[in-house]
Amino acid sequence: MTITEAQIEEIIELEYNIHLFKVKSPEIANVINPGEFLNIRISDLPIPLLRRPFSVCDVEDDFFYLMFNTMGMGTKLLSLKKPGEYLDVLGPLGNGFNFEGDFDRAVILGGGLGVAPFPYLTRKIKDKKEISTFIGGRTKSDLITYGLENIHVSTDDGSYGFKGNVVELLEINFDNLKNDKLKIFACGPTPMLVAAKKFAEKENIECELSTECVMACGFGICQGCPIQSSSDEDKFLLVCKDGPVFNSKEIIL
Amino acid sequence: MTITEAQIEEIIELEYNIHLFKVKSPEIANVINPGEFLNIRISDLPIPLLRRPFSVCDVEDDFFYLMFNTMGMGTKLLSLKKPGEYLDVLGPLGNGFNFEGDFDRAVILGGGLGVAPFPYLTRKIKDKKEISTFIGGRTKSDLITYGLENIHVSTDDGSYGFKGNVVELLEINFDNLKNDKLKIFACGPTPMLVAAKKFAEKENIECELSTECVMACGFGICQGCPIQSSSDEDKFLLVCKDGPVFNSKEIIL
Amino acid sequence: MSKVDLSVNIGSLKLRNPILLASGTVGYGSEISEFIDLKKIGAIVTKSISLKPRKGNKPQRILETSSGMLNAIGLTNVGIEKFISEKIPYLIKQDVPIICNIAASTIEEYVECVKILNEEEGIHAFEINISCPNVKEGGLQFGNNEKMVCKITEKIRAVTKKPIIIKLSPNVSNISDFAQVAKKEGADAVSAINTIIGTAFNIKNKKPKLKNITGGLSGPAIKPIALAKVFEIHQKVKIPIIGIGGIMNWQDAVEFLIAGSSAVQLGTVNFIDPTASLKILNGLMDYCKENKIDNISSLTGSYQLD
Amino acid sequence: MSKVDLSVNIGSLKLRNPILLASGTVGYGSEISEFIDLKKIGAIVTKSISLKPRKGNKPQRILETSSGMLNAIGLTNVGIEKFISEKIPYLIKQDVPIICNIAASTIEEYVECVKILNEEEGIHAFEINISCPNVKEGGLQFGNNEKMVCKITEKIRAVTKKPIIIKLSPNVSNISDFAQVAKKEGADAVSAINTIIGTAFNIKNKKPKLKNITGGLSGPAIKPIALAKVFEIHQKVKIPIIGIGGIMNWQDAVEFLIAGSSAVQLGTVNFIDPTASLKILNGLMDYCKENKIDNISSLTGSYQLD
Ligand SMILES: Cc1cc2nc3c(=O)[nH]c(=O)nc-3n(C[C@H](O)[C@H](O)[C@H](O)COP(=O)(O)OP(=O)(O)OC[C@H]3O[C@@H](n4cnc5c(N)ncnc54)[C@H](O)[C@@H]3O)c2cc1C
Ligand SMILES: Cc1cc2nc3c(=O)[nH]c(=O)nc-3n(C[C@H](O)[C@H](O)[C@H](O)COP(=O)(O)OP(=O)(O)OC[C@H]3O[C@@H](n4cnc5c(N)ncnc54)[C@H](O)[C@@H]3O)c2cc1C
Ligand SMILES: Cc1cc2nc3c(=O)[nH]c(=O)nc-3n(C[C@H](O)[C@H](O)[C@H](O)COP(=O)(O)O)c2cc1C
Ligand SMILES: Cc1cc2nc3c(=O)[nH]c(=O)nc-3n(C[C@H](O)[C@H](O)[C@H](O)COP(=O)(O)O)c2cc1C
Ligand code: FES
Ligand code: FES
Repeated sequence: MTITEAQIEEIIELEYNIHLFKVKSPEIANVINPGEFLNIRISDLPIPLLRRPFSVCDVEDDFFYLMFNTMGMGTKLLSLKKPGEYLDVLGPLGNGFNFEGDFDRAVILGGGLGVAPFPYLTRKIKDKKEISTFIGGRTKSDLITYGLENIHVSTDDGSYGFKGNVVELLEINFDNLKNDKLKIFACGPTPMLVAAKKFAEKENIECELSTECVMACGFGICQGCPIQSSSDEDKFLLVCKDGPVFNSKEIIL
Repeated sequence: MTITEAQIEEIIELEYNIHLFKVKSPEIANVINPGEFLNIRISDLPIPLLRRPFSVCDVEDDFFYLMFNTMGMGTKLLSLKKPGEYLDVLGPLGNGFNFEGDFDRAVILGGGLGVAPFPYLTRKIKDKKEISTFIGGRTKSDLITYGLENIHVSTDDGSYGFKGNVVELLEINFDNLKNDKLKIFACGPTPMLVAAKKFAEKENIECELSTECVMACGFGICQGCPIQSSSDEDKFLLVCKDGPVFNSKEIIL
Repeated sequence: MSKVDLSVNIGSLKLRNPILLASGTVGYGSEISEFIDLKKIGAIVTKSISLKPRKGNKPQRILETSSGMLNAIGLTNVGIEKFISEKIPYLIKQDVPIICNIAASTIEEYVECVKILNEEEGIHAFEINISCPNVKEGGLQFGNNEKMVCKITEKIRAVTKKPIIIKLSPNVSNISDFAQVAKKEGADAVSAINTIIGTAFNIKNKKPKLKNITGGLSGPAIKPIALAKVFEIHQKVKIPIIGIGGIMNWQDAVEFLIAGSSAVQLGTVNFIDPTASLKILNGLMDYCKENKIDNISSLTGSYQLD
Repeated sequence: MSKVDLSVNIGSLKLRNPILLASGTVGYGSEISEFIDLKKIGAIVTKSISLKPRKGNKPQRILETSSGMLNAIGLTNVGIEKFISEKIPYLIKQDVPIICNIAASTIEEYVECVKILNEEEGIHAFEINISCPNVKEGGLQFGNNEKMVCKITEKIRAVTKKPIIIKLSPNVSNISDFAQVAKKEGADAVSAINTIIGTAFNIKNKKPKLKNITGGLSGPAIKPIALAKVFEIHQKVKIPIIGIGGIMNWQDAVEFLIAGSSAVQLGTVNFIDPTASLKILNGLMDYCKENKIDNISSLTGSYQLD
């Protein structure tokens, strides 16, 4: 966990409004794991005041990648940065995916920008495990396939691929997968995570969920990011420190 | 008085930290007078919250010029703008110099960045009147001669020209001027304006002072910029509306 | 698509729309009318007026802070006489409803002002400023004292049938107690909030940056505080509320309506963008259309708590 | 150049320098110690502790506002037992003076907590949080009630000889009245300010953005307000003040000292730059050197009024 000034090497526009930053930082790139995240200070001014959290999207040599879309002021200002400018990066933060375990096939579920952490996960496991990736979006332009493998797609409006959500898409493809020992890795909007959790529990598949929460600090000092523990009713876990990736059985969404 | 988006045509660095912006705006350029000013919104964000006032430095065809140095956050952010970007400009504001009157020689006194309004004044009067310009600064790099004529210089530290302040410089040159019918135009820090006013009154010379005050609105709705009237003890004038240029006899500094 | 009804009732005061210009931030309307057609605005609240002209505080009166500004104007105004002879006629010509904001050093002065102005046709309502943080007398020694607010409201109520709006101070523990008192004594509405006391020091010469030492904080910095005050009043007292504090755009205005305001006032934003009021009005209209709101007043206090 | 003496006395509490970390913004110190050497800090004020563990409020707990943030954490904490067994030993090892902040729902609970913690060697002082805006009990119903503050201070004073700091609420008319009460009952110092009540609504679904409905505003937005509160106390009551509110850099810290603070606490800035405290300490040192200030405590209340 350090604070570094990392230079933007390259900016790629993946889709309208979806940006991929390639950023040079050996300090981060050499130690960060898939599913972990970075907390970025976008301006020296007190607006935006707080850092903004982003998953590490991918790592290549001394570079890490961020993938983001413009939501509000912070991401808007971030999107205006130019190659050569520096980012004030705090990280690596949180606990990432546990992908070393006992499974043959990773079932990756990404909803919208929830695909962000998966190019790096894919890179790390593709030589060792089978991968089936299911991505969904509201419409065709939400689908981002960057860095993913063996992709199946769905859209809410049916403009591309299966019409429906990504968990439904997994369900209809499930017969082809269920003979492998599976592990689900899911990231996306909360309703999607709820569906993924339910499906995993029904089918008794290991499942890790990458969750989101508005954060202030990103490393455990503000208590701003609670998520209900399933084992202890009186306990919140912290998304930033205990997560953002949780075993689906650990938490109640 | 309008609000316009005006495009920056060119940026010239006059001295370290001193910027000259050439800005395209027929709306402003065609109507603004020397000594009047513009109130500029530097960012869409609420930081800096308020507009920042700047004298019109010069006008050429459809372009106006601003000359400024970086003082705080507002001018710092302004200095980071690039040619092609737009400025949100409110103006023209205030009452400028009255330079049509009955005098032969304009004595222009500029302290530091107080020279800012004088290139435009010089341009307007140089064909009709004689001009003697006296500029002063703390040190050599404060002296900005852009757009001025017949210049005499002083520095507080003696690093260039006369060692002393600009009113002292005028005093020692006064013998060469006093045969003309003079009018003084002064702009600079308050102590300099006080000295100019005193000198003008002693020598019985017409004198106009361009004053400064922290402003919120710039056009008379906030009452934020009072300056003591000399004719009525119970009355403040407004720098933004009644000024920024005042006859030295109108105000108490 | 059917037209949105933007009109609002604030007690007995009926206005064509809920976008008002706040006292002290648009003078008496003449300068801002170079930027906007005042006819389109719900009402203008004129700069606090007192019986006699007031010179106000010495400069520096203005200071920018992080997302806000401090002012210590000190109720500079032309006095009631000139206000009647020069300012009201101008505003009547502009066809904009006038809410006359009154400041005073004594209860008697408030009453005297209202009595005099009560005769003026053009004045639609009175806003009673008991909450200016920048004057020694007539400011917070009234606004922070329930008994005073009680007396002032009572005495003013006795001399006018026009709507009375009490402008509340945020510099108190429970603003709703003051709204309650105002209501009890017959005020038609309250407006909230006036500025919050703040200060700043120059670390070079150790002097206060404002000549008056302290000033009143306004602008986006105070918006969350103002919203909480409006919400508090709305939860506890049944009285129309005019929301004020840091409104910069239509989204902010909608937020204030949802939190319990019947109308809103724009202050600091006028300095930054004197056309903001019309932009906000348009944004409000579009918001209503998009959300199928026929009547803007149905937004007031429409918050959804679990 | 001679060395600057940065040490300060806050009543009977002596600290090596006036830069403290504010309660609730650094947990119990372990995470932030990955960024800074706690040995260099004046003191750490630990997250409000209560007799039993508290789970805190449901999310959303955090919201950014213009130059500020709202939080509605709700005093999440591990409870006094775990605090003693796990948190204090860690901090003692770090060699950082501990100021233990206590929150409670009843006067008895405050007293009980202090009694228990009074035995702990590592605790240098108690900061009594009577001003949390985010809990139903033990927050502002204490902090906004002079008699309560009086009683709490009196009863705590009776059970400890360690320095007592009363953390005051800004959500009151006259904060100095509360400082006066604290002083009278034997508090060593007051700290000011805790967060200011604020809220925000989502204009799409009309729900409050924070699950708790309201939250506490902190950050640069509140700095002018906090400074005015510190100044008010300093003008009216002779008691050491620990200034808090929106400090982001050394200039802000100097401003708080000039306004009357004997020391300052850093809150929100820790989230943005966890190394800020050390930067501020260095800036403070340089300021003193440049201005030939031998003893930082000579800055306290050094404002120059005309
Ligand atoms: C661990 C983690 C990893 C993330 N990774 C990515 C990523 O790789 N790519 C990406 O595009 N985004 C990611 N996000 C979300 C990203 O942090 C937010 O989009 C960003 O903070 C929005 O900032 P803003 O100033 O643009 O929007 P704001 O103006 O702050 O908010 C705009 C809207 O987004 C919502 N929002 C803001 N912050 C969050 C948040 N942290 N979680 C959920 N909703 C939020 C707000 O409630 C509001 O409705 C991640 C969030 C977390 C917690
Ligand atoms: C009518 C008028 C014309 C002006 N013309 C020019 C010009 O042509 N070129 C130029 O460089 N500057 C000019 N100024 C001054 C300019 O407006 C300020 O330098 C600018 O507002 C500073 O903004 P900032 O955000 O950089 O500094 P801030 O952070 O706001 O302030 C930095 C320092 O400057 C002081 N300051 C801020 N605003 C003013 C002000 N309006 N008057 C005096 N001191 C101030 C502050 O007290 C502070 O000490 C003019 C001011 C006025 C009123
Ligand atoms: C420069 C200035 C002058 C003000 N003068 C008055 C006044 O004379 N009377 C009054 O009732 N309120 C006055 N106010 C308070 C505003 O009407 C308003 O309540 C406050 O600024 C908060 O709104 P805002 O954040 O939108 O500015 C003044 C505010 C400012 C900024
Ligand atoms: C997330 C958060 C949690 C806080 N928790 C506590 C707390 O437990 N006890 C307390 O006394 N103050 C608490 N505070 C208040 C701070 O200690 C401080 O008084 C306030 O934030 C103002 O300072 P700042 O503007 O520097 O943040 C908390 C503040 C924040 C932002
Ligand atoms: S974001 Fe601060 S504790 Fe998680
Ligand atoms: S700056 Fe607003 S009245 Fe002059």
